Amino acid sequence: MSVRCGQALNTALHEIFERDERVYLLGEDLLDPYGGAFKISKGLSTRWPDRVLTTPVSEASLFGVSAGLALRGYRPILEIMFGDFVALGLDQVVNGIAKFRAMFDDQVTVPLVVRTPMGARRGYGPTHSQSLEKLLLGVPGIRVVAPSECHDLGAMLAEAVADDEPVFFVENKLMYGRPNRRPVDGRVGELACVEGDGRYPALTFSGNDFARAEATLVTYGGMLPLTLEAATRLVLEQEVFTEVVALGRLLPLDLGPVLESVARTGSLVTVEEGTLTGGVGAEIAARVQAEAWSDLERPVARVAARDGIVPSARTLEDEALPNVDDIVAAVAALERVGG
Amino acid sequence: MSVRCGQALNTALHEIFERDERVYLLGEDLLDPYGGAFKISKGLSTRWPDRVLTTPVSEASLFGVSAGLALRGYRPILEIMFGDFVALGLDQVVNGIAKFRAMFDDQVTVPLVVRTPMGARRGYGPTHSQSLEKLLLGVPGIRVVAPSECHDLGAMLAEAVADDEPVFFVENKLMYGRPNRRPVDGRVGELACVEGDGRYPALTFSGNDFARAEATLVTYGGMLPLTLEAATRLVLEQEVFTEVVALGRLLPLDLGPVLESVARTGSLVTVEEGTLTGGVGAEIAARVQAEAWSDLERPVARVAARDGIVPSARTLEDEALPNVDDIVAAVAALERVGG
Amino acid sequence: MSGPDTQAEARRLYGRMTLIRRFEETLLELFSAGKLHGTTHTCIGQEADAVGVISCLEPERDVVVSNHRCHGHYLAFTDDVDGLLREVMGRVGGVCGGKGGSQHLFAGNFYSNGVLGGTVPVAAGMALAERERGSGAVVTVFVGDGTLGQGVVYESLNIASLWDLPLLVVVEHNGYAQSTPSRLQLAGDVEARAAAFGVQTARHDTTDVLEVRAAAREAVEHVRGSGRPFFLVLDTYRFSPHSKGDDHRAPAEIAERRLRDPLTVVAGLVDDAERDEIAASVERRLSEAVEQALAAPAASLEPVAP
Amino acid sequence: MSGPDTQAEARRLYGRMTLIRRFEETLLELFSAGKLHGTTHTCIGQEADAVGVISCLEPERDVVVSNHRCHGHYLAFTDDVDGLLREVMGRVGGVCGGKGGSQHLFAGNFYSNGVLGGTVPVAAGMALAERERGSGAVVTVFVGDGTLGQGVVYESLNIASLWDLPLLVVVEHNGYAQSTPSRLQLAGDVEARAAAFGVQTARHDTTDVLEVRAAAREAVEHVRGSGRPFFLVLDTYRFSPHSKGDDHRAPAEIAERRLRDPLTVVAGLVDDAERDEIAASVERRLSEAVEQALAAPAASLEPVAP
Ligand SMILES: Cc1ncc(C[n+]2csc(CCOP(=O)(O)OP(=O)(O)O)c2C)c(N)n1
Ligand SMILES: Cc1ncc(C[n+]2csc(CCOP(=O)(O)OP(=O)(O)O)c2C)c(N)n1
Ligand SMILES: [Mg+2]
Ligand SMILES: [Mg+2]
Repeated sequence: MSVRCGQALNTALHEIFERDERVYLLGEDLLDPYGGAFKISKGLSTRWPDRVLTTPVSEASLFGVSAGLALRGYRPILEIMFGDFVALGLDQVVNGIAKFRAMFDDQVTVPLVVRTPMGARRGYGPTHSQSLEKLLLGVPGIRVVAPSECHDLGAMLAEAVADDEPVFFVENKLMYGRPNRRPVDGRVGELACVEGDGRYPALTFSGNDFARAEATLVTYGGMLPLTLEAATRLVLEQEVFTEVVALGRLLPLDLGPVLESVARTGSLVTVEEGTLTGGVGAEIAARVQAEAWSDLERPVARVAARDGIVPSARTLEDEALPNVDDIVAAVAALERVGG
Repeated sequence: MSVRCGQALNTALHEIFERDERVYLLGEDLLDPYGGAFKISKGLSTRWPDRVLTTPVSEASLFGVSAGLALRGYRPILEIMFGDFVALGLDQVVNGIAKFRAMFDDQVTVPLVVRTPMGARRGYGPTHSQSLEKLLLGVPGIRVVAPSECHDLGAMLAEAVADDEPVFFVENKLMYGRPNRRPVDGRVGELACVEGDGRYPALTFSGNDFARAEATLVTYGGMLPLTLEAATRLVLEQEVFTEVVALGRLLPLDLGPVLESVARTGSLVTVEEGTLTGGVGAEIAARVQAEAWSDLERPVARVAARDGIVPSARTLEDEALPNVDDIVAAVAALERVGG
Repeated sequence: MSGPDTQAEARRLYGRMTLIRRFEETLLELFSAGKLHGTTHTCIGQEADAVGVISCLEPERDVVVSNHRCHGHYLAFTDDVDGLLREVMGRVGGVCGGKGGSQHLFAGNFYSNGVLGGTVPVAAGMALAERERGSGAVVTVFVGDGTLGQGVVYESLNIASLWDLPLLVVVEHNGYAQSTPSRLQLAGDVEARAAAFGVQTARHDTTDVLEVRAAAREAVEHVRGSGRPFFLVLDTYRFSPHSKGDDHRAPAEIAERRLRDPLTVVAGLVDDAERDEIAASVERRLSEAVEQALAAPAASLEPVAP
Repeated sequence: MSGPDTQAEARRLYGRMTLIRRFEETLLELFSAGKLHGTTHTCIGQEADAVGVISCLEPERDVVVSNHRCHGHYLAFTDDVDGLLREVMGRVGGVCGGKGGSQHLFAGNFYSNGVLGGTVPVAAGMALAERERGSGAVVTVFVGDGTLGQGVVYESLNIASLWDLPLLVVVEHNGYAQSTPSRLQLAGDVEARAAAFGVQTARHDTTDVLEVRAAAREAVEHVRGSGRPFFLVLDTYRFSPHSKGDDHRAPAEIAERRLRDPLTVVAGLVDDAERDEIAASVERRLSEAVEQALAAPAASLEPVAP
């Protein structure tokens, strides 16, 4: 039985701390026994009391403090308790962290990692449930990494810490409690799974060993299990095979695996939990239609949250967010356009 | 001779202040004789000393203060001196202003206007030259309006102030000094110009009275004059006719005029000054390929700034930003794909 | 300090505090029973703040802006048990239709938001609105000690002082931000942080609702009279966990603070019969509310017939 | 206060101030002549701050973080006339290759950024790095009085105090933020704003570089010795406009402050011959630098042979 994703991240943090004494952790409520609001930082403050700094509730400043540490040779990890609070630090990100290296003519680097949980489905309401990574895609000079439960979470976190660029490491609240389902012998359960090369690789899944499929679904993070479930349902209910790509990195966006899959399937559906407009799917769709025009048999379709808040009541939250039915419906609707 | 855009905005502010005493202006350095860093607020503090509040340098708080005023029945206009500093207020925007109406179940409105100049080409360097409106597209619950020099600036600003939703009114630094070239008898200079209906209308330009054109160029704000110049050069140098759409509102995005034009031309190029990835063009491309798939003869192409900083030195700034040549080249390149 | 007026008052305030206490205990029970979803932050132990301060306000005119720990403020200000319970439970009839949930409430002159600090400038803007309108209203914003970590609080104190805004900032200083004790998040002196901006301050270490009320009355009178801001620090303690579980504070520390439970402190002014009567009526009210809420349909986007 | 050591020192400091003054006057001339593009903020009148404070620092070890008005700090710290001039002019050889321009400088242990306030937490983080490394370095961040409007300054003071960071915050209080006088942007007491966080403070109303130096030495020693932050307020005045034009301050006010020009104040300690020599050498240096900069190619993305 695989470990849970939260546990995998926690273990990775311990290993990273052991390996590199330039690594520091900053954030709210980090000290043991609490170990961070989602417990991902448990045990670190006990083992490395000097390198784990529990902070005041001062997100804007914490982004700057982390940047200062990074500019002077350390490798800080900043834990932002809820991804929604990244908004408090965006001046530091947009006008500092993302620019220092370029505007100081490549003479400095800012190797910091911001770890933060995004996502909804826990009834936390409009200000604690967003998927704001979409806003970060428009900020050149940073990396945005967003592992799914099938990614090698520990390796990716270690890669982020070793990265010389500032990295947003976007976690997902529900993922923490789910098993880290790594491919074994090229399979995750029934599915064939191909992992890309290099850092922050994408994963490509197929239910029929990459025999003919009718569409590619591209997603990331917490939407992967829903997308895989939709893919399974499409097979069982409609005998429609799809390929599913789970991106590892959203910025810079490497669409290689998506383009390869689209070359096979001719159709693409993007799936994300954040709101539709200005989302990750928009950039993917814009690129894929430009780069794979002749492969596409129909327009790229997007599945995302309704443009609006994530309401608190479960029934309303469910209505606002994309679910398995929505994905299945989007694939089914492909038949009806283009081709 | 038409008035300059800066003057038109200033006149409009005076009229708006005269008409509605719920309108207040907040921002830095607003008092006469200074009248705001770009002078758009000149004369207001003399005429309405109690309704013009020059503020400390506290952008984050000012967004909140404006929201409070708006929630309690006033119609504040917040002048943010440089669009880059919007980043300081994004918590207020994302987690408050954009959500209050929806999360309080439609029982309140937040009728505030944020006026701010975006854009480069003045050598102000990386932190004073950005086009950050792209980040706002991903925030449901606000409107983003971005007039060009051919729009009815006064009317649009008045519409923004009368709007019950929070509006970002994105101005452009270079536009302030240029004439407000309104269509007269359906023409702007040599070009036919059709203005849409309703609030924040789009403008559609044609160099051959909407006879056959080979591509649609969609842009907004400060890129309109460059796009029109490119369109002219395409006619003169290559006998290629295009239609140019200048959007009035970026969020919610109404692509009606773009889709109509694409139905005629079969091709679309998006043009914006901000950086490419996660830009306005991404959302436009994603929608247009979905909604006008059968009209499109080739993929939507995007012209935008290089993903990176806007450097300070003029030569470097020029290299980073999209210019007339880039637009011409993008249209010329259309020939080579799809079709 | 214990004439008949004070006693009647004490009874009223005690009743309000009891309602809040039992409301929140009920919420925690519903959570444990799996009948609630989402999150909640109870103010169990801090009820004297909400009740004492808000008893000095005029709900028709004054404005309250609250934070994540807002149930007590909301009930003290509106007495709307059903609207709040259904909101937290995500049922039809919730005061924000289930959109906001526990942390994002609006009704009349009451607003809350769950992101810390950002409420303070919003309250300052509301105070500006009320000043301009000449309503004489006081805008009260409740924050916790941890929220003093947010810079926007100081930006707003500066603005409130510069512009003479009728803003009352109440700091409920319960010694913790989530799991983090004050000494790890607050340097220097809390009152001095506001005084530095020329804002009048006071600090009271009390869980006696009558003392809170007296302190708040002075503060409210100062704001209403001078039109200037006031910064009122109330030292208090929460007995319950930060949210639903996960409390690592020393049991002895909690036990010691329970000796100053606001319900016990003021109980001497309420006689046994009254106390029983209050308890009974609160239980009745809550059990009816819960029963009806559980029977109500889940919140829905479709408008509901009134 | 005027032994031979002091005189030698005064000469050195006077020379540095003269260089900064003439450098910036030259920039304004180049702007007027259309040979410069972009923006600039000169510190003409404030040179004693940059020179006095930075004379107490060790450039190999200590770190300086500056703001939009950074030329004086940069020159005092690095003496790099060519790198700065070419940077501002967008020529090959600019210290940031023309990418940063006037407000965004980096060299060695010097950093600046043009967005107000955000520099302070970055400096705090650097101070944390230096503390952890045990370098004994002091990180000095220069801000203006207007920047005290930014909440992140207070967040960072709190953190610096809580965590014992070797951070020196120097407030150059020139009475204005752009066009706005202090009374419209600062309520209460400036020193108290830092003292409230348990940060040691001092304030000096002087344009005498030797006095600034003495005050800074105390501050730097405090930071280096105790490892704790210090908040040093220096009252000063800028003679030049905020940026390039648009100065609406009363000419009489400026004239009065010119009587306290830091170059005049300290001039008594430098004899005429020395003054002439300094002036001549500064002019030589600057005119060569300008000539070479004007002859240099425009900045380019292509790497340039060294
Ligand atoms: C900006 C922001 N950061 C972090 C949080 C998460 N959070 C919720 S409550 C809390 C502690 C707040 O402490 P305090 O202000 O003292 O209020 P208390 O909970 O003690 O009533 C934190 C950190 C938040 N809601 N908003
Ligand atoms: C966050 C932010 N807001 C506004 C500005 C525009 N601006 C540049 S300098 C300045 C005034 C700063 O005043 P002060 O801090 O006193 O420094 P001084 O210019 O007097 O040296 C302003 C408002 C900015 N650069 N950054
Ligand atoms: Mg607290
Ligand atoms: Mg100043």
